[in-house]
Amino acid sequence: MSEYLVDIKNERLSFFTPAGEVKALNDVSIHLREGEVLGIVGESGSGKSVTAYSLMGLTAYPGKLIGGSLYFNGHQVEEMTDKEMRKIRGNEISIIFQDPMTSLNPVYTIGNQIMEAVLLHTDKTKAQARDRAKELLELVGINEPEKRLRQYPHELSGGMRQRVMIAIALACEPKLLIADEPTTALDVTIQAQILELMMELKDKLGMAIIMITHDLGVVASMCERIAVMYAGKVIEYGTTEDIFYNPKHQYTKGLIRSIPRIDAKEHERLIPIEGTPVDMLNPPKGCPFAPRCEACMKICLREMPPVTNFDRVHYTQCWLNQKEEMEKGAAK
Amino acid sequence: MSEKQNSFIQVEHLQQYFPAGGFGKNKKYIQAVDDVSFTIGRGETLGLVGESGCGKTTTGRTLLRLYEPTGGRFVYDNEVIFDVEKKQFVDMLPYRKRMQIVFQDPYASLDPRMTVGDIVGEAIDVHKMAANKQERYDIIIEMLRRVGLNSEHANRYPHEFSGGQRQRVGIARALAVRPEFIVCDEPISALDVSIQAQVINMFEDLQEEMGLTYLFIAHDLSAVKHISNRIGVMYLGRMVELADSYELITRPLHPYTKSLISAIPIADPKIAKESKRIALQGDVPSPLNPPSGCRFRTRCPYADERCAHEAPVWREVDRGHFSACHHIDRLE
Amino acid sequence: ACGGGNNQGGDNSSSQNGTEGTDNAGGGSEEKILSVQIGPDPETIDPALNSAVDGGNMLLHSFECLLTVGEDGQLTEGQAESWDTSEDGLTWTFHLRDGLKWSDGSDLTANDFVYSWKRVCDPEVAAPYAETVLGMVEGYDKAIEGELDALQVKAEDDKTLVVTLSSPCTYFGSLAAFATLSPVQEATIEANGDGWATSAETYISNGSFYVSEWVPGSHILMSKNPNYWNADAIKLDGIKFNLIEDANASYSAYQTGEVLMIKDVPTEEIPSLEGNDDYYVDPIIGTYYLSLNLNREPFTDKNVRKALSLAIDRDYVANTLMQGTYSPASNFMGPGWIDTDGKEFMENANGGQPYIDISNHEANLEEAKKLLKEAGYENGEGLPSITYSTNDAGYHKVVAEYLQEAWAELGVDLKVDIVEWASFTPMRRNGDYDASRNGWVGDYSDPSNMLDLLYSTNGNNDGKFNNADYDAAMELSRTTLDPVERSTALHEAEDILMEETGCVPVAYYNDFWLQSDKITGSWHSPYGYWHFMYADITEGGAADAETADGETADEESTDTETEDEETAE
Amino acid sequence: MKENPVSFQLKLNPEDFLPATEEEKQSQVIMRESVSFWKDGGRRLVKNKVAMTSIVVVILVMIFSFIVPSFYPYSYKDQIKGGNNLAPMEYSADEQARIDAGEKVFPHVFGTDKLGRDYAIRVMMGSRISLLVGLIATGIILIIGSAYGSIAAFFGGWVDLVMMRIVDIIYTIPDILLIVLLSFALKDPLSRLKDVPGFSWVGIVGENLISIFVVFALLYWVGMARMVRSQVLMLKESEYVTAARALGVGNGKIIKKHLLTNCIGTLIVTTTLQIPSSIFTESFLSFLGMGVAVPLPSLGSLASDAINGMNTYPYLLFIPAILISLIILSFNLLGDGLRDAFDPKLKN
Amino acid sequence: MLKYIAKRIGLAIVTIWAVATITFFLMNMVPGGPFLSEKAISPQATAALEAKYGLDKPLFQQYLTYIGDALHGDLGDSLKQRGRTVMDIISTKFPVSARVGGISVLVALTLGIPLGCIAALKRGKFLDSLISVVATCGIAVPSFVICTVLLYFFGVKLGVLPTLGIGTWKHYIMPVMALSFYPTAYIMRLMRSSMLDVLGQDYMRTAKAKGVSGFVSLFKHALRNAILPVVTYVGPMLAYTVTGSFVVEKIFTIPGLGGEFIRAINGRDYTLIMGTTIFLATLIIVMNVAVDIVYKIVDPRIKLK
Ligand SMILES: Nc1ncnc2c1ncn2[C@@H]1O[C@H](COP(=O)(O)OP(=O)(O)OP(=O)(O)O)[C@@H](O)[C@H]1O
Ligand SMILES: Nc1ncnc2c1ncn2[C@@H]1O[C@H](COP(=O)(O)OP(=O)(O)OP(=O)(O)O)[C@@H](O)[C@H]1O
Ligand SMILES: [Mg+2]
Ligand SMILES: [Mg+2]
Repeated sequence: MSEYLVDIKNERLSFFTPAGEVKALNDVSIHLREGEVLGIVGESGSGKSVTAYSLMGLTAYPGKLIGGSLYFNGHQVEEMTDKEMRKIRGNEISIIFQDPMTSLNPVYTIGNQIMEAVLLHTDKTKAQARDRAKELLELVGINEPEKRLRQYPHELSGGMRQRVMIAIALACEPKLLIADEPTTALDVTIQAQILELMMELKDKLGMAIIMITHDLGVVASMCERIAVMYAGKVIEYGTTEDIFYNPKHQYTKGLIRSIPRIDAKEHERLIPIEGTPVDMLNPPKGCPFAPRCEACMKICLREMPPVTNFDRVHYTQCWLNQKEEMEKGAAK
Repeated sequence: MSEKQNSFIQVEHLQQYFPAGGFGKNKKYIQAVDDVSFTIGRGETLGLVGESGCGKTTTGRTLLRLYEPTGGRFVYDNEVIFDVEKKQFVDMLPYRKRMQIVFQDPYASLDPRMTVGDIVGEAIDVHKMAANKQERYDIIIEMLRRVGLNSEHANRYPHEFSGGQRQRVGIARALAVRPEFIVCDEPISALDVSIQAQVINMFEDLQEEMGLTYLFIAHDLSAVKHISNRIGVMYLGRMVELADSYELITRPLHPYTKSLISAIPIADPKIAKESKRIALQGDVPSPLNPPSGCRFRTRCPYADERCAHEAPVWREVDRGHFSACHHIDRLE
Repeated sequence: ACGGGNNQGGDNSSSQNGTEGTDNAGGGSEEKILSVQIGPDPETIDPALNSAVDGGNMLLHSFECLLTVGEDGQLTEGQAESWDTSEDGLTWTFHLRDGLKWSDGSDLTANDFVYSWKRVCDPEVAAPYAETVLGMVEGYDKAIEGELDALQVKAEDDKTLVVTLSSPCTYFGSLAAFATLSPVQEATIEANGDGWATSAETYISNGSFYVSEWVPGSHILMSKNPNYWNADAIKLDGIKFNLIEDANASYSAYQTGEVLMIKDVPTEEIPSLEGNDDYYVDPIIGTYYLSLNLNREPFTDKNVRKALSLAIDRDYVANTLMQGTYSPASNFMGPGWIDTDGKEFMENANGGQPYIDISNHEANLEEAKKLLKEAGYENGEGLPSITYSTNDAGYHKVVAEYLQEAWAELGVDLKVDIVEWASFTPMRRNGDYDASRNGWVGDYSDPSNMLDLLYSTNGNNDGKFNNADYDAAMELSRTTLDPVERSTALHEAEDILMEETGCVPVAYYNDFWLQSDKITGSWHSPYGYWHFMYADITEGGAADAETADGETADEESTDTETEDEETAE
Repeated sequence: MKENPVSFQLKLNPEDFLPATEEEKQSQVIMRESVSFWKDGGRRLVKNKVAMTSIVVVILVMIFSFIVPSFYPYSYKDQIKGGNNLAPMEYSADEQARIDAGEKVFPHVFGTDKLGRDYAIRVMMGSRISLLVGLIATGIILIIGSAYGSIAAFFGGWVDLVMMRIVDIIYTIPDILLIVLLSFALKDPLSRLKDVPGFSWVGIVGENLISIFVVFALLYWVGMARMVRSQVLMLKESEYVTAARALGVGNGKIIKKHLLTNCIGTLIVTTTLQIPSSIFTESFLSFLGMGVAVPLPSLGSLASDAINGMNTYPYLLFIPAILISLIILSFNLLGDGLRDAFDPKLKN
Repeated sequence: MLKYIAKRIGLAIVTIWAVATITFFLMNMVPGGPFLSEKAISPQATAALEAKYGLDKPLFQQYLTYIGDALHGDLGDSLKQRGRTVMDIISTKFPVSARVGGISVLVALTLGIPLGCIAALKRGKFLDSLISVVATCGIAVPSFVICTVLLYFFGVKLGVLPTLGIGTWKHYIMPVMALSFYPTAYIMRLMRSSMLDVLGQDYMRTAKAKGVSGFVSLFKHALRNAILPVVTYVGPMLAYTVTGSFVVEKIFTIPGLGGEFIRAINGRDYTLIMGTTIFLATLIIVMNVAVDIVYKIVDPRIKLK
């Protein structure tokens, strides 16, 4: 158990909406060691954010953990008291939220909001916290930090807000940083700067990072492991190389294929994955990706594929691999 | 594609200053957009990239008169939409159907108390595009399908969607009026790659189908390159480079463009780990108090005395390749 | 129940004393201050300006006129030790007591009366009661125009005041006891203007008490006036008039013993108070009546008026609906009015018989139906819908609702229109109504004070009763010097009024109040006044209570205002 | 993964690995039935126990005040002579005699009032009037107040300043004066209006009630207007308003569809809070000569009539007071339920 | 900001003038007059009184005179309370009302806001229901009933509190209770509702993620965002409450301005009506400006124009 900083085992989480149960997470397992960078990629709505939030005990209102267990640093998250949880939040685990526009409190200056995190978890004085806040703003590449500290979120551009969020998350040099699409609002130069900053901190502090993103470029350059999620499931998991060079799941393959490449010829058509994402209220009986899968088989529509391990790290859930195995077995 | 031949969109010396406190002579302004000129031909896509806070959104919104422009001229399909010098401003309502915008912030721009169907339907109602309820419903569903959502999503509320799904709703809303010109304000940054590809393809298809014209704002140069015919690069309220997209990527002239392109994350772990970036030094200056002369000089590795005193002129360096830098010749 | 209640009150009062420090009913060494409630903040306690009954009640304690009304209701000496009238009844001479002093210790002379009375006529002062109290004095007409010295009120010397009347006035003695004619001190008025009567410091008076503290809206504290000629007879050290406006609040204060006497009793509580020793009901000179607009159909028809009048069960109204706080009216002139022979006016009216037999409602109703039939409105058919206007205070709405029901028996469709108080009076006076509530409480006990109301040109003749015979009779009563002739004329007027049903008397006013048996030596007069000047507080034994007065007051005169005004909120 | 899940003990046929057809794939995409906003809200409301209880109470009170009186053996205006101030379930001497004679007499459940009128029926009629006044007047206030407040806030600048100064003026002018003036001014026109063709409803609703509503429409919407303004002031800065403008949505529609719906929480709360004050304002108005015509009671007037006899006849006070509280309570709780039901963010 | 305040002051003056003008003509249009009483006094006396106070002049001239005097700070003499100036009455009565009212508003705020927050936090739980029910009763029971019941219960039955006047702190308890009941309930309801809106916002999640405790996140992060409706309500409510409530003053025999105002209207004491109205208008307008400025302070997104 202590092997991992984060150990999510078979997590099931549902949102009990009046319309029915939204099975947002369906048997998700994720592990992370100290100082490791895990990328979570996947379909929008596949449960990336939900997984991350549940680790911090931030599951939104109708959501309920209905199975599995989550460990952080040896503590079982769902059994921690509110007080214990508070000590960890913002201090040992930090999060950068996806939506910077609404994630900052509109009525407080950003200085106030950054300092709050510092004051909460350290015994710094106000002045020291202020200095730290300035330092953090500089760190995330915001000019004139002194002045920015006194500004309100609505006075900043989207990118600046995102960076403020990052500054808040980094305030206490956490053990684990959950970055939920931290750079979507940033331009590439700043993005690069931020990512570099994260990596630096990782190396310096041994900070582990869960990087949730759509940007496979970011994942490629940063992460050691990648979890690919689809419809509340981790459908493929492996090292970065595994995922990029040896994807086993049809969805992963599609994903890699659909990346626009900068070196592509002019007006080369992108190859998207056709179809619409699953309705999590009525997930299909079988493999959730089946209706969009080009190689869909009859079994895919009936049964959820079992896990196929390729090596100690790399595994996937796809009938095609079973088929191959069976065929291999039959060949034998 | 040559410049004047069919300049459907003609923007000249666009300026947007936001008041930022102070009184009388001391009145301060955020120079969000300053002296930006470009044209877009019918059916063309102009990509607009640049650092966060450089005024991309402001440019887009000012064109749609969501902000009252403080300077410049905008001619749309040979009709003057506004000309600040001549104090000429038209009634926007008929143009609202022709010009649309996809908002950057997918959540904030969706009314939390309207179902997605109604959000999309609103445009249909305003411009009386449906004769009856059924037709209205059909259009809504059609729009949702186009952006990769399905009919059952029509009855859900924005907060029930993931970020990417929300963005698609925003796109569906803009498409619903079947506009000629769409300002796409980072329409894909919140999307996952597979959907990004879908959406980009969709934008392209729509363009082909309906002869749409886009002003496509994004960070992701690889995506922008895919969809745009030409790309404009902005820095701190000014346009610094504008060229054919292939040309821009392969032969960037302006030092900022160069650093941008070098920072593009490559979705290939091997290349990503090897690639070298031109790291920019220093902080992003504030648009409240932009540097004298060339605005980029504070971070430019090639900056010299001249840059501090003299603002570089916007000139056609090459056929269709515009840039504003004192050192272009030297850099080439 | 009474004893228990009182004990409880006593307990509370002592605990209250503990916290408050000063209050009533303390031990021997403590100041004896009587805490009472007779109404809210008076608008003014300037004698010349006052026109309200509660203000009058306070003036009664702070000022003393030439004459006063004693406990027996008879005129007695006040500041004057004697007075006489000339043969022709036109010259009245008052002889002042020796050594009269103001509350500030300065001397009070006949000239002070001259000043005060002329002030009443001063148009600058605009005293509301000027005409009522001095209208018969020679030179009044000129004085009221500003020529004050024309008023024939002269100080012959420091102690003799001579008043010359333009026409004889048999009841001028009563007026000399009327609070408006109290003496006021020139010095303080000249120094402080109208404001003299608004603060304790400048409020110089000559009565048994003087105002020592006035917190507007809270209380007026009066202290014993050591300079008063009869100060030795005063047992209290002070009287605290609690200016409580709300009946429930005053009742609570009474229940806790904070206040020993309250005038405003929540009317709905009366059933549980009736029979208690501390609950008093005493008549005052006034009648609650209905005005019918005689200029409008169908009230032009005497039979209709009479029918409407007879259909009212006055006993039920007064004793059940008004819970005995009123008495059923059989005449227009109720008890308390004094005939020229000194007897009750009522006793001599209609040969001693009531005009309306209130004991037999059934018969009255039959009669009413018959009369209506005679008028051509059998079972109310053909009668237009009638609107009854009233403000919403006291029992007015209850009476209105009763009338709806009672007159429905005649087939009358009665609508009730509730009107805001301040608009009600002008509306009624302008005759913008069909039928309306009305009432009058006398200023002094001469019957003309009330009968004048229906004189054709009287400003208060809201029903616009216009009867030549009636006017003639009233005219005669004013000019004649013969008491018998005057009496006959007045009775004739009432006869005509009742026969014509010029208005519909319903009930006679009473005062009802709660008074602790600790108060002794006070009395209530039919003008609606409580006299506390000679009262005392004794530690609440039942034996002491025996000597408490209150029920036996008869008559005397000062001013009054109909009580509706104060309850009009 | 260290071990294979045991689930892989299925028997697999080779056919299972045949490619699936397009139809088979599509059959997996289940379409959910479409539910409208109102239906959805209604469904949520039904699930809310407190709100449903409130509805039941409201309905019971409605039955009590609108239906029961029509077959109740007493009438709100019949005065029983000799039956004054009866305690609950007490009989007048007359009635007692009739009972003794074997007749059946319906009891006075809540006793009688001073005029000998059965109090139960008066309470019923009183709730009828109070409900009518409370709901309609509040409706008027809601409409005028929210329209006015949102327009002021939305257009901002001088429009806002001037409109809000008008609100200030209405707010500060002594209302009693205006009411008294209106009570005179409206009397005649209303009774005449009744006879004008097309306005016969005036007679049915009652001139008095209409003048009450006129007063509300003129004077008492200002609080609501301020409330709405403050909300709209905040909401109009939202991105979705910009989005709507970009679509060319008209100002009126933006106000109606985006701004007002988004302050629905405040609207519901303010509205439910307005109901009691409308009910009490009615009894205040009746004091100034603008209330319902006697002998019609309202809960407010019943309570204020009873206040002077609180020691002697406490039930005369407490029955209407409790009923008012009950009505208000259920409306408030219902309001909460509605607020939650139609607030998509707060799904329950 | 300065310009804004200057603009508001200018407008305030116009508003007060408008209120004064409308009230002036309104009160003269309403039937009745200061010198009318149930017993008609003689025409001469009425004429003398009217002459004394200038009521015999044409209405418009009276108006000009009044406004002229008022501009010089002279609000005239009370027509009914002879010998007192309107200024006198306001300056002696207002402090009393202001004290009672001010305390009540404080009580209402200190109770209403936390209760509303708690109810929102415990949404749907027992505590929420309890607070809601109690608050609703506070709203549903008219103030005259509350006052009378309080008076009866604490004053008479228990005998622990004095029933009249305003002297020691004990005197304040019942009036303050009576006066603060409704606003407390109102604030609580408003607070609960806007708090529920705010609790669902993303920045609350951010606060939680920072490790901010529930209490701090409620009172620091949520409260400020949720308090605008309360501020809106409290502004004018404060102006009204400090000028006194007629019912409460009447029942507890408090010499305050509220009773004075109603009596002035009922007695058509024209100068006093004008005086108190102008006073109230000034207060309310000041409060409204204050509220708008507080808006700006509370929520920096709001622009004052
Ligand atoms: N509060 C909620 N109520 C109901 N369903 C919810 C709620 N929050 C999330 N969901 C559902 O849970 C699923 C997972 O959502 P999540 O936000 O984790 O997606 P994501 O992978 O982060 O997507 P994106 O990349 O677009 O942010 C989605 O289907 C979403 O609809
Ligand atoms: N309404 C406004 N009032 C004042 N300043 C504004 C406003 N909108 C934008 N700005 C400022 O104008 C500048 C340009 O902002 P804009 O939103 O156009 O940037 P952007 O290029 O879209 O950045 P991003 O990529 O982060 O969205 C920023 O400095 C921002 O702070
Ligand atoms: Mg997400
Ligand atoms: Mg932008």
